[in-house]
Amino acid sequence: MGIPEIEDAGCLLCFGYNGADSHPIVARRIVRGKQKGMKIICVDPRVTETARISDMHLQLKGGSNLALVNAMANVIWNEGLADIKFIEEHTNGFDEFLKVIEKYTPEYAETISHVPAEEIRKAARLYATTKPAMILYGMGVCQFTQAVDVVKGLANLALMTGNFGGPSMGIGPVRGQNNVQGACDMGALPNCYPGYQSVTDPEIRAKFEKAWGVPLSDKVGCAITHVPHRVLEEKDETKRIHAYYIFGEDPAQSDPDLAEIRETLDKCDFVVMQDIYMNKTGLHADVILPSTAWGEHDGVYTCADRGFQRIRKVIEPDPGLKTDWQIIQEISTAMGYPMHYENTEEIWNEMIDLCPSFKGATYEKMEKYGSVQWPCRDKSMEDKGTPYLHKGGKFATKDNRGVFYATDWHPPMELENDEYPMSLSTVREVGHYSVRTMTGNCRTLRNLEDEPGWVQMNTQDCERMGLVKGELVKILSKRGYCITRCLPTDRVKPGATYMTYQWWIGACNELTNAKLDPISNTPEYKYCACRVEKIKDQEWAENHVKELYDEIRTQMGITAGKGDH
Amino acid sequence: MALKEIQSTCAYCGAGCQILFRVDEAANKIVEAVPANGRTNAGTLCLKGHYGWDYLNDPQILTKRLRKPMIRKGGKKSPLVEVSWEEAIQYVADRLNEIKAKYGPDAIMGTGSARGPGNEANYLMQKFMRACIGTNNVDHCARI
Amino acid sequence: MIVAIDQNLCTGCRECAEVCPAYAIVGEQGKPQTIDTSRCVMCGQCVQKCKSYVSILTHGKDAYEKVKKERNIPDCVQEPLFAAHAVCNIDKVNAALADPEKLTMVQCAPAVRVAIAEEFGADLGTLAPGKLAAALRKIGFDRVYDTNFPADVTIMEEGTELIKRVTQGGVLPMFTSCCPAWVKFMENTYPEIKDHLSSCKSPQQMGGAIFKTYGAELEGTDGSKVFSVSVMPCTCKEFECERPEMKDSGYRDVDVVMTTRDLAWLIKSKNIDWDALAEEEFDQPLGLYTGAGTIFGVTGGVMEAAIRTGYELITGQPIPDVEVTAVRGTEGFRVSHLKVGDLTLKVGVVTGLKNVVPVIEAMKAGQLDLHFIEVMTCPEGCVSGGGQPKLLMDTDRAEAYAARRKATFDHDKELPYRKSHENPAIKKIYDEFLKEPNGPIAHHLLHTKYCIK
Amino acid sequence: MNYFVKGNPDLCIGCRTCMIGCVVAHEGKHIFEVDPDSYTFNPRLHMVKTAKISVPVQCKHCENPACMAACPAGAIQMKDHAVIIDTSKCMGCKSCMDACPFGAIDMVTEAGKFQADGKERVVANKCDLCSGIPGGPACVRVCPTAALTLVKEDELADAMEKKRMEAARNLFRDNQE
Amino acid sequence: MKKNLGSFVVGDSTKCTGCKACEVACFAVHSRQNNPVGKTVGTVTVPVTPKLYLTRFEQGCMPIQCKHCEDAPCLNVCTKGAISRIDNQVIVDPEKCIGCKDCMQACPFGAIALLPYAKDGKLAAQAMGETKVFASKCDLCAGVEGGPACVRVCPHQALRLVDPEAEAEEKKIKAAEALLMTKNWR
Repeated sequence: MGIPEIEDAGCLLCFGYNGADSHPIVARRIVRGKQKGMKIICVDPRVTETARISDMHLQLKGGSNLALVNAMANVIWNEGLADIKFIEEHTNGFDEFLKVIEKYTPEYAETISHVPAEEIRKAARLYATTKPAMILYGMGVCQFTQAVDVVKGLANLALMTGNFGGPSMGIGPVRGQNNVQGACDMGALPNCYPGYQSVTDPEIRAKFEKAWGVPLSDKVGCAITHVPHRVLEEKDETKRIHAYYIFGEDPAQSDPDLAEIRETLDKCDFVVMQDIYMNKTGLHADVILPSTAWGEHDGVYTCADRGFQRIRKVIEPDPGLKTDWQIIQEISTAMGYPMHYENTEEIWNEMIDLCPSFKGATYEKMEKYGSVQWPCRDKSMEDKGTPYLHKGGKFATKDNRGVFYATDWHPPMELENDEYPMSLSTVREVGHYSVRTMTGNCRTLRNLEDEPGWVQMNTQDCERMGLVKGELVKILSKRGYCITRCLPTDRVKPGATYMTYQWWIGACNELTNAKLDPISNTPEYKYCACRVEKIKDQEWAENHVKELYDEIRTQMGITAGKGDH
Repeated sequence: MALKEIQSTCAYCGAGCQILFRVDEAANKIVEAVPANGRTNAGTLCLKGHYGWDYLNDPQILTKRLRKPMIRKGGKKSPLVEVSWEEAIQYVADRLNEIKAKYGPDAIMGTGSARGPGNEANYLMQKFMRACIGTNNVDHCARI
Repeated sequence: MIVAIDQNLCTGCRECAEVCPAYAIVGEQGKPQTIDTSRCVMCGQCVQKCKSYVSILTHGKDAYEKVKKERNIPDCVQEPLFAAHAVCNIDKVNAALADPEKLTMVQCAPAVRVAIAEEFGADLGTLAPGKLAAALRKIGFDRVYDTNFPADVTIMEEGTELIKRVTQGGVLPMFTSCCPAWVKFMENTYPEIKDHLSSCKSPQQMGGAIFKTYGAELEGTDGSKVFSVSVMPCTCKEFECERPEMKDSGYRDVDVVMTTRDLAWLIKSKNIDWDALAEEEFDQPLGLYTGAGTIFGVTGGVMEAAIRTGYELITGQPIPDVEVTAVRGTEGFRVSHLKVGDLTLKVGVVTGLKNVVPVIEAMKAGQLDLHFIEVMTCPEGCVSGGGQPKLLMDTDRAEAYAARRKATFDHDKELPYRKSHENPAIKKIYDEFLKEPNGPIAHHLLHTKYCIK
Repeated sequence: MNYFVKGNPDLCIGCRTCMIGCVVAHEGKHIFEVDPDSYTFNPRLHMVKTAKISVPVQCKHCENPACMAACPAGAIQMKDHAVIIDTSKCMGCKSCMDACPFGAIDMVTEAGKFQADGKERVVANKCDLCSGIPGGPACVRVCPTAALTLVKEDELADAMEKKRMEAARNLFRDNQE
Repeated sequence: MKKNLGSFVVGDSTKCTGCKACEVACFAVHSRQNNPVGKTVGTVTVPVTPKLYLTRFEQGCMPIQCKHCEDAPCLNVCTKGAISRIDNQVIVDPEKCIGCKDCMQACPFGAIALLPYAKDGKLAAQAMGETKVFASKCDLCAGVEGGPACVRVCPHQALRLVDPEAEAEEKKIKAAEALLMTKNWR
């Protein structure tokens, strides 16, 4: 489904997704939907903006997603609210699914999620009986070790209520980075070529070998989150990662367990960083290649609802810079695999011809229609793309039937304990993007929020610890610590803490756990155990933060003294 | 002063908002960003869309804009030294070839970028990793 | 007037009216207030409260010296002066001290020794009987006696009176009579209950009567030569000594009263360095006192002292615990039942004059079953008296009272004798002079009548 | 009547675009080119977030402003349907801040203006309804969810009239029954 | 949050009776800082010099004192540098003050008075034996334990210590809650 359709849903199940902070313009659709009478069920451990205007807010305990999802399915089935016709005509695996969800009674889920059983029932009824019903989910689902299971669990809800194949229904992941969808579309994935074509499928591989003129590996590659392991712990020299070409990313800030990442970068024989700004990763790189930034080059992004849209050069870049594709092209050529593209459109045209689902999405169409949502299979101007998937209950499986998958809930990998009695989850800061190399260099966004960021804590916890708003606190996990400011708020539950991840000093990824979802390889950013400590000498702490900031900025090539904080 | 208007897609989240930039071409500077009537944003922008472009003016707040290729010529922990593009490209190519020769293509990992570079650069990166290096070791930070 | 409000200084805030137990302060809010002398009991709590000081800004540069002169305050004094104030009799004391014909005898109330050091910068509630005696001697008093001694006499007299009333069917309950403001209040407001008051004079007046009789005898002279001065924490004591009937020694029992604050001024005016004073003893025998006499300074003290002696007089046995904590405390009205042999003695303690009204009303309604009631006008007894050192900040009041109370009890603990009847000087005066409690001599000199018009 | 900008907590998503919009409108677009420390970031409205609400709070441009009455310097005046502070007259005494019942006034440093002891001047800061800025209140213009409205005399009067009519109709219906 | 603004004390004429307990307390705590003043009146040897001033006006009375202005006219006007901002509060150094009265004229509240300066229990003298005077104004009881004495001693809570930032924050929340109630104004 598309972003504009959100506001026309009858019911929105907003699950682990805080649009107001991550995608304000998507949140706008939710607000508009509410004004139009859309029912909102918000599942989030915090009182988010969506929760605030929701009809039902299930303020679950962090790490209990799957239990709640399964319980909703349990209620829908047991109360006879399932769309049996849709299940019979369009899906497989329902009976196996029922066996798993049988034990997830609302009462059982209540013990795990701390959401009252009756609330779960009401939510399930509201979702199942209001049409069309849409599900949006975000990192509150994905950044758990049980991420894929929960996504499938949400899909189960949509399948069993027949909420697929029409406008304003289905399930929608709202991705974090602007072009995650694009990077995936383009095959920046260890298991897929562009257009989600499997590297292990010999037919497909043959197609790409032919197009690219070289034999290709049939082995699924290494996931980015496995890199530390493959550098630090791999004993076999031939299997170890020896070179790391990092392009437009800052793992030394964005990845979990930063201490481990720094060690990885230092132990890796050769690290190339290609970026626009000096960043934390650059401190460990052997080579730094400067590229043009957004606003200085052309191209295409894919937005969260599969819409291809043009980006354009707005200003002329510094003449000393090259675009990313030019740099890659030159290295490739120098390594003996020549590439000679003149512009992005040439690259694009090569790509779409290799990807059936993208084939019709030409630059011409993007210019004309603004946005083309894939699948767009035909280059004729009549094929304007696909606003929503699975039309008519047809799924992208061999028999066109949707599949139920159910899994049992398990707790997060690291739970609160005596030493670290609170939980920590990472969240977004609305005014900053990713590791903030861009937004942190934007004057007014920097003015609005700056180092060392905030830790959101329940007001009762703060009172108990004698903490007031703005006070600097030390926050620790068994992997590390950082300093940040305390933000007492009644939007979060006692015992839980929330931090945004873009700060250098309040760097919550010093604390986070690098345990991964076994399928998506996503780290468990949303749950680890931590402890908050009061800092007695606030004056010292303020100076310390200032010194640290100046020190890091100096490392980043900025003369100290600029940018008050 | 005539301002040139250029529309582009916002780089700050998956909402894909359309922004109309007013540019002072002579000064090569953005003057302002106004919401355009995109499919998803319908003439609205959030704070990042409205005000998230002035890093292009390199205000020297947080980090230095990279303008020259740099190499740690003395190995790890040695200072970065500015070099020419030719030298940088050749150096990277040589080192990668050397590692590939010594340990095989799977000893090299590359990333795509879910951020500013765009789809074409991602396509080229994975093509480079797969066709030039010969590995499927390519991934990106989708999960953050 | 013993207690007065300066019309030029009063801002009309009426804070004093809040603390006046007799509703004697009249006037419009924001206008200078006056004291209705027909109601005033001269307790001096208004003096303690008033913060309307002579100000350079409001009253001009010369106002301060003018006010000081008007009030007969020694020149050397530079402390703030306030609208509500008490009479200062230092000039009369100085005149007597200068008169070679006069034998000056001074007595000090128990509460003076726990407060006066404060006026010289010591901590609140510093206990200083030794320095007090030394200072008085240095000022030139011929005999430095102590009100604590007549307080012990009071216990002998009042205790005996109580036992008589209880055992022989007298008017009960009996009220103490040592607080002159309470006596004045009773006479003003409840003359019908006058027979409930003990006929005993206050310790000050007993002291004065003894000084001019027995005291004079000890010196081989007669009462006409004796000039009797008392130093009191109380502004009303001046009124008491001026009562026309208080002349049973044949002379005015007490000639002049100074408050604790007046004494501090006098010490300063004599250039006596308080800090340098070595501790000295009070003169014998009329300065020998017990812990019982000492605790007269706090609320419940008279009651406790009376029980210490009364218990032994009734039962013939030593009291099991000399510290009768049941009657201690600072609440406005406290009731205790005490086993004294076969008798259950029911006693009450009132502190803060406003609290006596419901007690009297209950008694008049026949709803009060008590034998003996102590009444003190000031908030926590004499340690909080109207003539005590005045606090600059009322927020220190609770601390000051608590410290002075504690010092009083500490002093009680450290004294060799803690029961009035065990005081050797008491035994001596009854042997040599008074003969027996409530006997004819005692009755003549030490007892009085109320509501004499 | 003075106009005012009113936030609707049902529409607000707490993103604070309005706060930056306010600063940019008042400081001028040149702030994107100058030294980042040469201007001050002083939004004239502030986001309030509790479990129940997200909404920016700003001056209500009272008809009988307590701030104006409290100002000893005559620095607060009514002009163009707004209550406006003349910061050149302000001496930062905080009387207005104390007087305002909405917390709509804060004290901010003025970049580049100094006191005798070398510290930057600190003056009162509050919404001026973008007085003199083309297009009217910037917060209203930039809000992505249209959560802010500029309320003028007519709108308020119309709304009240509509409500009175509705009340009258209801009473009429009651009377008939 | 680190405080950025100076706090101040304000009086409430609806509660004030004009008793001057605030003035006496103010004098008491401050005179202790360089004079041997104890807790009782008798320990005082110097004139009462308060830093706030009980003021009568047509409708009543209340103490008036310094607002600790952020762009303080008194500080700006002082040529001797005798007025400075310490920990957000505007403070006069009596040793540096020469009594030029400029600050008194600059202050729009009348919060400053010319009063004798006493030290070590005596009035400080200057050349020709004249008493030294200085600009006496509220310093918010800097260095005094327990905070402003005037607030503590007022028998009617007619004085309030204002932390303007904290109060504004609270008021903002109330104002936001009001918006919740008026959201359907149309």
